[in-house]
Amino acid sequence: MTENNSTASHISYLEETGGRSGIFKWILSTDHKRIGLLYLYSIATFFIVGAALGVMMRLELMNPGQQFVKPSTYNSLFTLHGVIMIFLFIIPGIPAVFGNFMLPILIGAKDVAFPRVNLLSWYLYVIGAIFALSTLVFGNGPADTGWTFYAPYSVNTETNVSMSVMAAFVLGFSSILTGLNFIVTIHRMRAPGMTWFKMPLFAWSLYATAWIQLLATPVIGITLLMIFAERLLGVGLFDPSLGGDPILYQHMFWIYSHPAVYVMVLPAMGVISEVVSTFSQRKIYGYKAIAYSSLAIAFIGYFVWGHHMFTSGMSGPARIIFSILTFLVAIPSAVKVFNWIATLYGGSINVKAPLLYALGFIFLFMIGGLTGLILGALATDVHLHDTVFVVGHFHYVMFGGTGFAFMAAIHYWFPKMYGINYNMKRATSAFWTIFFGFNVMYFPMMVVGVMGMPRRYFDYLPEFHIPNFISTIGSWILSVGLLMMIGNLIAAFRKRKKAVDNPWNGKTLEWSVNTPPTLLNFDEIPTITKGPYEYHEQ
Amino acid sequence: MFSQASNFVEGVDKAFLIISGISLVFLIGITFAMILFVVKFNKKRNPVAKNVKESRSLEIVWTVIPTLLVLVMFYYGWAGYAPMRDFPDDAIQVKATGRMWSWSFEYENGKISPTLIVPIDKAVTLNLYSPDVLHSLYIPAFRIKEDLVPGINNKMWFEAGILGEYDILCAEYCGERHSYMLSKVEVLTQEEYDAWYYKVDDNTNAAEAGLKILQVNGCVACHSLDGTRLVGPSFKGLWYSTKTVTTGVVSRQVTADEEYIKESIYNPSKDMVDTYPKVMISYKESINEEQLKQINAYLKSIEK
Amino acid sequence: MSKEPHTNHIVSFSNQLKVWIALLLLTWLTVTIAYIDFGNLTLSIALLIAVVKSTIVLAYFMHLKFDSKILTVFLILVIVIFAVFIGLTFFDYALR
Amino acid sequence: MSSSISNSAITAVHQVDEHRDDGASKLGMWLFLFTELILFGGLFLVYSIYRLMNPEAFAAGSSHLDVSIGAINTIVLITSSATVAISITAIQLKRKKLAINLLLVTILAAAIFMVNKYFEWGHKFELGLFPGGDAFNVLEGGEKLFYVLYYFMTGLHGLHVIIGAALIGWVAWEVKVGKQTHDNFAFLENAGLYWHLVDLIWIFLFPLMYLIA
Repeated sequence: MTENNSTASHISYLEETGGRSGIFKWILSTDHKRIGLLYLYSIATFFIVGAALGVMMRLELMNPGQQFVKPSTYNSLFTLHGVIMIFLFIIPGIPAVFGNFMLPILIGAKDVAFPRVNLLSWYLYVIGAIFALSTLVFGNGPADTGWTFYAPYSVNTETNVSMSVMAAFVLGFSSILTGLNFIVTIHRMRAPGMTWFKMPLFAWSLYATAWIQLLATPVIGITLLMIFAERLLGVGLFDPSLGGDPILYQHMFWIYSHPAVYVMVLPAMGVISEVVSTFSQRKIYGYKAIAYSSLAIAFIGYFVWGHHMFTSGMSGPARIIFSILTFLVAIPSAVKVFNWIATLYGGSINVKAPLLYALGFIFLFMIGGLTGLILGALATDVHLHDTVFVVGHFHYVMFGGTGFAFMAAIHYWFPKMYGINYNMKRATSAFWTIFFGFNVMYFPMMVVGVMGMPRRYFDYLPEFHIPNFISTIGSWILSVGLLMMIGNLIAAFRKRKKAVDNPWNGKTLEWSVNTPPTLLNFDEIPTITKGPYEYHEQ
Repeated sequence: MFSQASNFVEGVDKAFLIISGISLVFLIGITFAMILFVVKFNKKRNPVAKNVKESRSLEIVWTVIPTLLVLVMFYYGWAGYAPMRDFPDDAIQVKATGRMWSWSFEYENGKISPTLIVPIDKAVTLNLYSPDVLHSLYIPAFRIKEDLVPGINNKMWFEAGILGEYDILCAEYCGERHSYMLSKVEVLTQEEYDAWYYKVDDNTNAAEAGLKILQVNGCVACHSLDGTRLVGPSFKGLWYSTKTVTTGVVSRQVTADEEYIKESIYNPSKDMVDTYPKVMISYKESINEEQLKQINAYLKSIEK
Repeated sequence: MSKEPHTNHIVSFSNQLKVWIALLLLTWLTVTIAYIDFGNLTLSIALLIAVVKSTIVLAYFMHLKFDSKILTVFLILVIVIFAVFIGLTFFDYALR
Repeated sequence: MSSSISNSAITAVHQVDEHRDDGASKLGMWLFLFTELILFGGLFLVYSIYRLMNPEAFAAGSSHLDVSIGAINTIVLITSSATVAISITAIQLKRKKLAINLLLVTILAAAIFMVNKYFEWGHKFELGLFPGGDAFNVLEGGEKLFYVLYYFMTGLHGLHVIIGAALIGWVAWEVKVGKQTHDNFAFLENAGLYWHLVDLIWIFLFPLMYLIA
């Protein structure tokens, strides 16, 4: 791979062992790119595990009545599915993999500000993951509370909730350190001339995300610590029989977990901005509007947590305030969508897999966002809260949104990261299978939710059968699509078709460095004079 | 155009239609534009990208219009919701208890029923009570839902408009048999309702009365009557059977006699049969000594 | 690199001692006042003194007064967000 | 900043830049302190809500705490904060010996604080005022919450005191062996920031726990 560049002396980060061999050149490396790949492999593994659990749940729900697992097993299944997908896949997902890999290159730096802290955060991630999975073996089985760990059930149940909340606690710490690292990196390590408004939008979105990670995560940390103490020492902070208030737990939980939704989706929006611009060969439309809307979403995201609690017994005025704030947070997201569409206008659009995933993102995220409006309105939320509709909405935003952005990102940056190309035709057909399967799987959930089927149901009334059945079929199609995609990417390593430095004719800095990048990314730190998307200068 | 099953259906469904209508227009419009641009400005047709000038006014327009639209949506959401919180004074008061994993409804005259029985066109307020964990009383046909939070006195109300039976479901995850925590609302005419409400229960047959107590207290949600194993041991064949229980850490043999059954109801986690989960709460508040006797009579009647 | 939040400002010994004495005086004040009954204001006064004390610690001991302003801006952001947490939660509890 | 990746076999282009950026480490430290503030902030949120719901019970609970121990501990912590701050002045003025002594005084203060805490908690435990204890079990809900929060908040704070003291000890050693000098004292400064945070939190804990009776 060294000789694919004009200067043969460039040694890519993949060949740079740092004097270590075997696995040590990975798990002891503080190179942000290797750490990004460490995250990629671990996150992909947990995604597959989580998806398998999801498929099992769909199998159980295919027909009414008990299919193949016990109710208690099913309850552990959806809890584990939630914990894995939320804490091990979607929250770290894009920032830890692509943020780590690309952020320093995008702003013209050699590495993040604290490389060793960066490696530490990966270790914390692994420890958290081990905690989460150890519940399969230790204690009375995995938690059966749902990923929300609502008190007082989470305090009373006999399953191993303590270990699961400790897992989430450690993972929160990992997330905080990543965010901290990114903020300092962006403040201190930008190349000369790389002013704030010359930064690519992905960097902007990571910056906004990092602030949420930093300032929201400690709240869940302390909340879960309280649950832990309550279970271990019987101190009763949320247990009503000891004077506590379960609704306060919900406040605390959502003070973190709503902003966390933006931790999941903001970096995804950053990826989409990059991909849409590159594949339209156009300067992104409304650069500043998108940059500011990232910050706006991050900030208003702290104000809306109460919309998860409209039926919890919260005071009437609080419900109204939270509803109206929820509608306001929709606006910056809408502005982003309009800007992406406007970027396509007049472009020279190269329809390749990354763009397909990005357009898929826009479509599915819109459905997710618009169904979010239905849930944000008080009257309709009373009906739909805690039904399968919410599950459908959530998966449209998180899987259709962030999941698709993740796949867009991997297809976009794969040649740069590994210096090899994947098969574009297969990537395209995998996309269509995933897109089709996704809608077959999740749209019926909206329907059955409107019909009134509550979520977290092991069994259901006969009238809910048909949508559930279709949804299960969809889960198979989706699984096939995902396997096609993963298989195609793995096959690229066998074929080893060399990639050029700038396959998509992108203008951001990562396309100007070697493929794959060298250890220090740049021979010499560049001096930046142009904006990130200057396609129209000639 | 809207169902009249309850007085809230119209407000909720109207909000739903308006919000999803506006949303659909946007979804279709944007998707159409997206596809159109991808086709029209395809690399093959348009090899060189145009440098489109950004328009400040366009940015303002597409910020302001969604803002106005979401405020409209908020308004309809609020309008459909406000009456739900506007409790009438003359409503029938019912205490709705949700526990792992059954419902019961207690009326002002002390009558208790496992289903919710209400007269048509009459306001009913449900005072929600949970002795254990969170539940949520959900009647999809009426478009209403409110959580039962232990320690907090939530309530909800409605006025049913069509005779018939509707599902009650638990919408807040509450453990193993969450999805089986079901009941019904029965909407009756005023006459039928009165007849039911004022009917004095015949308690001459102790065993029958015992069965009724087991039903209204939701015992049968976990303890089957036919020998099937649910969450707890079945009632069938329980009477004077021998059980191995663990008290603290000590294991011992007991006979399921009157004393043991009383202890199991009042202080369930003390002597546990090992193979069952420790989930039952004490029923000391809701089952008195007299009722215990009736329960015993019933258990005796299904001895074998 | 961009602007330096790190300064080599030296706070003199005598100033440090003054700050220390001020903090001790405020501690004495807060304890003394606690025994006077101001009704509902008692807690507010105690918190007000705590805010003054912490501002002094932040400004002098933690050098915020001499460091780059960006740190102060961030700190204010953190306080605002924390105030949002408290404020919106009180919207629920105070109005139930 | 690429830390210590060794790459002897490689061309000069890959030579690691041993650039030191004290500003970055200070910013990083502050960001970390923000997370600590929010962490305790969550507890203060719980405290304020439960106090709003049970004002009398909280006052009653508070009246059983010993104000003099709280006040002494406040003075101890403020003094230790001052000694850390002064030690930075000392090292800037190249008075190494003084800096080390001041840091040792800080650690001593931390020890005094923890000993006080030990007696305070120990006394409560003797009275059975701990979750599950006899005197605790007969309390009404609100007062139970007060004690639980008291243990939880002061306990977590105590943990921070221990960590902070360990950190100060490490710094003192670095000063002694000459790793922290008058023009390179970022670690001392950051450890000091952490210690001031411990003080800062106590400044709020003290009135909220001891003085609201």
